[in-house]
Amino acid sequence: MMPFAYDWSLAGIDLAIGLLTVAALVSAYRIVVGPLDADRAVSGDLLTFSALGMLVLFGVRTDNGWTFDLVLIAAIVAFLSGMSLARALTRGKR
Amino acid sequence: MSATALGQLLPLFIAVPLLSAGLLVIAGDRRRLHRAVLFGALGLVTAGGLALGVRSLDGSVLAASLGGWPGGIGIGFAADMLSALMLVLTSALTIVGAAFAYGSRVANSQYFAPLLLILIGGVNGALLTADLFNLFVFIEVMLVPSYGLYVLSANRREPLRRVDGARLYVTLNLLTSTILVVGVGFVYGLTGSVNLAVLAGAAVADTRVAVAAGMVLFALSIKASVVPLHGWLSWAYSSTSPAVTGLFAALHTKVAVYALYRVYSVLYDGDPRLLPVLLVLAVATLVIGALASVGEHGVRSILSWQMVSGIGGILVGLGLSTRLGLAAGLFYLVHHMVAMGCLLMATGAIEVRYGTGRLADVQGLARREPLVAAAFFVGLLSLVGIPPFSGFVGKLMLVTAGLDAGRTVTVGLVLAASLVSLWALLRVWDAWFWGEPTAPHGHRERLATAALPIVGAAATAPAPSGRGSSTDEERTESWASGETLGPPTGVLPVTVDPDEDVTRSRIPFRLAAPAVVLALATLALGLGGQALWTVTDVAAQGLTDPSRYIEAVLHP
Amino acid sequence: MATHTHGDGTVDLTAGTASALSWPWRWLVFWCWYAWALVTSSEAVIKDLVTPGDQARSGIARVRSNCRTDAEVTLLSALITLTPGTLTLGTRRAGAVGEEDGDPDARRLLYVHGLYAEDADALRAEIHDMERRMLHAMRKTGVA
Amino acid sequence: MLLLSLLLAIAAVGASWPFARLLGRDAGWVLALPLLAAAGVLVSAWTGGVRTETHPWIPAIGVDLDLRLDGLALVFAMIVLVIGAGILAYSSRYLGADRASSRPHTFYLLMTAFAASMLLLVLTDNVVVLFVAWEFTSFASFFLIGRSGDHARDPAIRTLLVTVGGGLALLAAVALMGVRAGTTSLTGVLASDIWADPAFTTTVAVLLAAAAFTKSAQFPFQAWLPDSMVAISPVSAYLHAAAMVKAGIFLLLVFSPVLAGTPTWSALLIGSGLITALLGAVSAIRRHDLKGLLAYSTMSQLGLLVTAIGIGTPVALTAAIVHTVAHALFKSALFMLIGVVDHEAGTRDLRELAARRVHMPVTGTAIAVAALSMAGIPPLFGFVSKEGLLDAALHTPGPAWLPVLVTAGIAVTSVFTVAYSGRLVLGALGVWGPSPAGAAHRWTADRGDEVHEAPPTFWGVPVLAAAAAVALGLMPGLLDTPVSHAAQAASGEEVHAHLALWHGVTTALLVSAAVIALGVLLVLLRGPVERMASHAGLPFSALDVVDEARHRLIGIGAVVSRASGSLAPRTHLLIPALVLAVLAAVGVATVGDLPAVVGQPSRWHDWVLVALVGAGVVATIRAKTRIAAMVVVGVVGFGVTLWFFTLGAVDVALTQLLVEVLTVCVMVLLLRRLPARFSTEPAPRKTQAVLTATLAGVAATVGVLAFTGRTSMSEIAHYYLTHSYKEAGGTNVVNVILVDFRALDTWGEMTVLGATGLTVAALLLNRRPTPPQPSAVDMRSPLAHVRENLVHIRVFGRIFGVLIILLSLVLLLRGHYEPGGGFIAALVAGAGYAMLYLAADSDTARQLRWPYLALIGSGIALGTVTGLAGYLTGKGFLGAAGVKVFGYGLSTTLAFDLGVYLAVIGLIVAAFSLLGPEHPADEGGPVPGPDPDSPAASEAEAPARTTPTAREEATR
Amino acid sequence: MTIALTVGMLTFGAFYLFSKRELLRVILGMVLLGHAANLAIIAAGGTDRRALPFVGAADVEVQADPLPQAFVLTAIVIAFAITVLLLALAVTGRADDAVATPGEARDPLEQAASDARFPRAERHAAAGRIARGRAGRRTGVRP
Amino acid sequence: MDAILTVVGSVLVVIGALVFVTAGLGLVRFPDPYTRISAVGTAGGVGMILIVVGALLLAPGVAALVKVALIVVLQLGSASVATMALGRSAYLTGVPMSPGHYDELAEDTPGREGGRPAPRLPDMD
Ligand code: NA
Ligand code: NA
Repeated sequence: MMPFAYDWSLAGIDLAIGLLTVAALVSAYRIVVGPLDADRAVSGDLLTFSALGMLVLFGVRTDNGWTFDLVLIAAIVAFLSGMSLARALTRGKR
Repeated sequence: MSATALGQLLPLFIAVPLLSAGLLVIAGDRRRLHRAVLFGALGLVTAGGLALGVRSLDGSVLAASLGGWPGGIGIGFAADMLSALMLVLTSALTIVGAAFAYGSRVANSQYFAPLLLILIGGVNGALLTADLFNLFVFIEVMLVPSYGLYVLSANRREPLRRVDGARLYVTLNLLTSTILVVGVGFVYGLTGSVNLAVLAGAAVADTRVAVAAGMVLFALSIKASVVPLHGWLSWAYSSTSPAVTGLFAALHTKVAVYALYRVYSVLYDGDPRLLPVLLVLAVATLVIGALASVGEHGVRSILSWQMVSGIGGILVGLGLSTRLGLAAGLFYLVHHMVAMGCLLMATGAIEVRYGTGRLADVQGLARREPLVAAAFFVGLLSLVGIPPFSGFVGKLMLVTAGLDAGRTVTVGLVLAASLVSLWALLRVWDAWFWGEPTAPHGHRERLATAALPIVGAAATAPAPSGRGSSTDEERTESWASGETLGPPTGVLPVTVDPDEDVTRSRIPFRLAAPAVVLALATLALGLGGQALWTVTDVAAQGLTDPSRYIEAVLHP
Repeated sequence: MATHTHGDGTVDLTAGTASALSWPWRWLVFWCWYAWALVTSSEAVIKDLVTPGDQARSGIARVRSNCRTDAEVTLLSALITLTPGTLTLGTRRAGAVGEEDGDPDARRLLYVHGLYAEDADALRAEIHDMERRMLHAMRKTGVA
Repeated sequence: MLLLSLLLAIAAVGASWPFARLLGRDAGWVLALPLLAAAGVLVSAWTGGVRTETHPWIPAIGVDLDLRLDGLALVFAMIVLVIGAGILAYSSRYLGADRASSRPHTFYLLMTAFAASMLLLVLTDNVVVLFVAWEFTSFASFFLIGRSGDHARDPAIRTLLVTVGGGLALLAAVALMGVRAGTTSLTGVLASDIWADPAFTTTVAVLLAAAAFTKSAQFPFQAWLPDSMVAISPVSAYLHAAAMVKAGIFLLLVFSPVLAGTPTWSALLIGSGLITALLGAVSAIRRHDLKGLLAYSTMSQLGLLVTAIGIGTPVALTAAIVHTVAHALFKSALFMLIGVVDHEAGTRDLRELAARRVHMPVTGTAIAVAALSMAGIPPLFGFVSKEGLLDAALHTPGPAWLPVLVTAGIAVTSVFTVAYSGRLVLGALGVWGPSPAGAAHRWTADRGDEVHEAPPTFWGVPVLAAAAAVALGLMPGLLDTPVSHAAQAASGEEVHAHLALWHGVTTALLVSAAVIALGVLLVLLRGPVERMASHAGLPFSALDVVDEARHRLIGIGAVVSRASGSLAPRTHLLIPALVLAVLAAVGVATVGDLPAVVGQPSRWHDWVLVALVGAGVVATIRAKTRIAAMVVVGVVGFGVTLWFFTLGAVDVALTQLLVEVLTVCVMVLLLRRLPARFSTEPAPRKTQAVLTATLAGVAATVGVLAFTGRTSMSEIAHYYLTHSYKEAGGTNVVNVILVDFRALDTWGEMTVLGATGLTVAALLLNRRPTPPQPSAVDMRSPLAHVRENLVHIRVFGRIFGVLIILLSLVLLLRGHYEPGGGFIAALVAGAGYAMLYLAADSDTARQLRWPYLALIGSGIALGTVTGLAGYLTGKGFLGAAGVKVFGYGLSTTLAFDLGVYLAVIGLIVAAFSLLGPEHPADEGGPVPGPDPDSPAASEAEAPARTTPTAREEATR
Repeated sequence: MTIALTVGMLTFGAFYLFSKRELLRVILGMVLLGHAANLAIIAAGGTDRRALPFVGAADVEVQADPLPQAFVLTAIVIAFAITVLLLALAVTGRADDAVATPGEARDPLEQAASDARFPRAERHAAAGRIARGRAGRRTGVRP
Repeated sequence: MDAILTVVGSVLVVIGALVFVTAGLGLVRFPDPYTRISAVGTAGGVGMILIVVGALLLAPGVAALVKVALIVVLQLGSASVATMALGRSAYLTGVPMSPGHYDELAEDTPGREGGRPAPRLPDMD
């Protein structure tokens, strides 16, 4: 085991990741219990956004130079997924 | 041209069909053009394969590392006698199968020729690549157009079973491909390469590699329908159109078997420790296929099981892994492709023109369709190993190789299975070909219940718009409720004339010709067994001693 | 022209007279205001969430919007939605309730879901306030 | 010379069909000639010794047309050819004159083919070719029986199954001998030293005996012979008396030199032979059908032959050969003569014949002569051969009781032989027993009472054969030379046979006398004997056994087939899980210590992702509605994207993200056609599923733990990382691998995408998807107005559209250096298309009609052309090269990437365009189009299968 | 460990879904299995080195293995294509996207299909023949 | 300077994450889908941009600044548009509102003037 040496400059990020995880798990819970498909869809939305947030934070944490490129594209497509979920509720009715 | 330069031409086996396919897609629905390009490209591939075969007779191997990268860095391509043999066979059989498809009008779709060309491009790639991951890719290139061909036969006039079959076929193959690619990934994780030549013998040197590559063998076994992963084939293959079954029979399982031979030869270096397992599985496949074949009532189900059984026979050669055994297995492979094609196209011609694939629905065809009957019987004789057809030489050599290796139980089961297979095929002969010619039995009931409007419409196009009763759902329901209706072979409806002369042939020559050609081919391969044996022996030599293959791939 | 307020709280806005030069300034001011609005409305939501019981008095109000272009109505809807406690459900183009939909010249109606407004009129007023600020910032000459 | 003889026989085969077409049944006369000529050639070729010839066929595996003529072959060849010729001649009158019903062409084809096969069988000196000929005879017989009509189908199949089964035993024996002896030459095999190994010898003995027993109808394979009597008389006369059944005898004789005296061989042959002889004889005296009687008689006589071969002494083998000749003569004569009677009288039933006045002086006499020869009455040839058999039996080597037993067996058989011979003669003459009144009445009414003699052209041949029995009986010495040589070949010892009617008063003669006396007594007491015999008999017939086996096999087959699952994917998908588990277990058991883990493969924040994915998986398997399932699978996809991202696979993460979202978008298109909720499963099934899934999951975990993370960076990875920029000019190593190092993979992948587009189009343009389920949307609501309520996305979409196009282009161009490339760029463009779709007013809006087929086709073509351009660079296919365009460096890989781009977009557009709207075929109303496979379709040129709009759309 | 667990969970979910009747669930199972496979392949390149495989982005020794990434990229896109096809198949056919196994009588269509493969009448006839045994057999000699 | 950016950035991402947690809390605590949708819309828009901007401060750069600016605009727009679409779908498919003090949309819906929410459909839960 390596000696425990924590980089405190990452504390905010790690805390945020933890909070996002909580939000994600709560959303997952709501997806399972429903009770309506609308609840599931909106929880899916929150889970997607949480994952997106984690993507940003993981990217910064691992010093990934392409984080914002990814987030930029993700922002576009996550929107499509949300729109699609909305359309799924109406069974494709526009 | 130098060997290196020639080796660089190997990708043309893929490029020619794929470029043709791409251009045909752009060209759109121009049937004559499609047909000409399809047969032209297939002819080119066959000719190239033959040239490759002639060049490989001395055991030499052509190879290339693609993109001009050093061997082991770029994707390796290599063609030895085994590859050449398979190239010629698959493309030649595809020509015959395509001819049948055009005869049976499955090929009317503008998607047919491009899909078939892509399929053959994938087949050629799988046969030529010396790279495990690239093998996965080319298997996918084979599979996806196959799905397309499968669904081509599932148009709205066909029963739901076509779609069910497609679902099974696609899901199973997707699972299999996933297992395959993970196996390849693990092999890379352990060895740091996916190049067959670099991996030569790796599975013998490291048990972990053997297990990881076992996933590759496992996936290939599903594709080849080896017991206990055999169940899907008879369901999937009997649920599409006869033409497509004919094409698949020649291409898919056989390419999987090729890959099994290749991977086992190179990666496992013919490791004797695994041979008992292989042999048990091969024999189990052989026997179970034969047994199940007897229990069926639909001709294509019977033949599909025969396909399974044949795979077992081919793999017995691998399970022996002696030079004699491998040569015998390969000979059997060639034979089985031809004989099976003959049977499928003979029965397919009947299915297409008589509208049923059930044993009970047709009879007296020996007199009514003597040409097709003769072709069928030749196929039957060949498949069960009766001289002077190719199956005889195949079975003889398999038995000889088995005895040579001291595997008497295997030999006994091989022989017993062929008797069972004979019984299975005799049932078809008995039910369909003997007796007095009559109109197809199941047909009148079908007419009476549901299909009448379709028949009428087919005869007098353009049809009225209110063809509601011909939807799949309704037809399927009527089919489901009617006790006498046959399984949805999907070739209904056939026009029925109450005053039909039941002694007049219904099958036009163009539809019978493919079966006849293959019947002649199996005869030629039996009588000319010398030539084929020479070829398979060279191929087997390349498998027992893959050093030239490895050397060529590493230093093209 | 003066701002006309209907009985149900609906507000009719008219073209403003602000200088085009002040446009960036108005723009900035609006966003600051909106940021602050987010904070205050969040407070209400959080308070509701962390305290036991349910303080919500949710409902859907019809808002006769003063937005003239698709872009304006989209922005307004988005701002409403981003604000905690309110949500735009949809729009409709009609002179009044019961009129035929789809008259291209007719004003848009927004249907807004609100969480903490006392009644529909209160919610309408809240939205109109935001709308006025937004249009004032977005239009070159503002609104009156 | 020998080949010439064979070729003559084959010429007869070739000539049969045209001649029969030309001459009808009379072709028999002509076709007899080449057979006789072949016989003549053989006789003239025979020098008294052994003559061999070799003609290559498949020398590589030792299968050649080696021919060999020795005494044994000569005797059998004569039987085959001379009797064959006679039967062909006889057939020309037996067959009906009406060609349509008698179909002489198939008959003569099969008969001559059969003769040629038999000739090959006896002449070949190659064990493999022996097997080949053996199988030919089986199949010729199958067709000859089967062509007799519907009632013959079962017997033909049974016969074939039994004889082919025997053939397989022969094949096994042949292969075994070939492998052991290292040669397939019959001479070589017989001369090799492999027979010193008792185990081997026993195995081969059993296999050969099994083969011969099936062919010669020996117990327990005797059933097919009487069964096959449904064939017409010439067929029975030839195949089931003279030729095919003799193939087994020939086989036994050929291998006698090496197997005679082997205990197994003797026991099998003597045991089975005696049982068959008795069984056949006893059955024969019960038959009312004279042909049936002859069938059982044949069985019985063959039993005697097998017994004699089993005795194995030179004397016994000589006797067997002589009796073979005798049997061939009298039995073929009898079959033909009974055929004549049947032909003239319309019946072969001795009870019906008894009610008639049979006036057939020549035929009757010939029947009597032949039957008496069969009964072994002097001075006919049958007596000579019977004497030989008894003599051989009396000198059976082995324990003292054996000669007694064998002799007794042969004697008892012979008593019954006399009895059934008498029955045959009396029956054929119409003087057997009391006449059943009903039968008499029927026949009198139908055909008249009298049975007249047939023309000489009809009875000529059988009468000749019967006459031969007399002639040879009086002058048996004629056969001394050939029989001696034959016996020499069969015994491997020098034999000098002296055939004679009178050998003095020997034990055999005494036994013979007693046999004849008892036999005559049985004939005299025929009434009580028949009553007794009708009660005796086995509780089941061998046919039942064969049939039961056949049908049980169907049952077993159905069970095996059913065990293969169903069209439902689930059974087929779950078996692999179990195999994976087995593979993992094998791995755990066989792989020893693992190398150490390299570095630190897990980081603490990975656990966040484990939790995320785990939650997603749990939610997925618990999802009860389709929307829920779709949502959570999307969530899992995001989790996996994060995984890729943290592992440094940014291109992969990007691709995964885009694919995930596009999958969800496509899924939404079809959810409306499916019910909202999933079905529920019974609990046991759930448990089973959990169990299977757990096995698979554990196997996967074990696999990853064992196979990954335990090696340092591979050489090739190092090469790629260090050479990407230097050699391929790109800094995004993954992209360089995709478009350069391993461009072939990408080329294939692009093709896969294109082919999928074609497949989806082929499916959805040809088949109506299930109609959308009723929507729950409240259409009266103001929110239901599409145009007004899509205002937000429309406005937003305008901004997005521009951005997405820019982004897509940037990603395409920069792929070689930064995250991006053809796939990612195209997926982004696909997302743009998805957005267009979502923002459009209708599913078929103008802006959604992109020419997906053209995109796909040009993608594949462009990729391939780029590959071909590699040849110009000298690097070969897919070799990359930089091109200067307006001073700007452009690589061919960019063109390749563009091909990828087009194919991917093509697929995405195809999916949306085809899945989105109602079925394209529905738009323009139903378009019937004939069935593609139907004959009607082939008459009229098939009209468009899809609506013009759908097709235009697809190809535009 | 973390990645192995993730792969295991995904595989579990996949095979659990394979046991379901609905094709959609099977497809979702395939999606999960695809994730598992891709992660496993990435893992095969090692998860210790996680730096981006871009030339010059980091020290070569700590860069992630680019080859498995390329493999996975290919695999993802292929799997996406086939998923789209499967989705198309899911709505082409039965309204309920399930295919029942023969043992489940609840799906009349499938029952009919399986009966057609093993027609009841023929099964009974065959069974009868076996049961009757010798009673029904002819000697084969023409009467 | 770096330290300040780090602190401010950390604070921003934590606040952003707290917005998410609030939305999560809303998912659990709010009584009906409309309120839940409202909460999530805020998180997706505001929460996300807080995190992204915070992240920019933690890893500053010019190119990153441009990208973040784009992200902020796009995210605000996309989150709100998607949320509105969800709310509309929910209402159209008759998702009930609870407790529902006023509903002028129902008043405007012919046949639903009583303001009662549409009946729940059997396959919706
Ligand atoms: Na296959
Ligand atoms: Na809100």
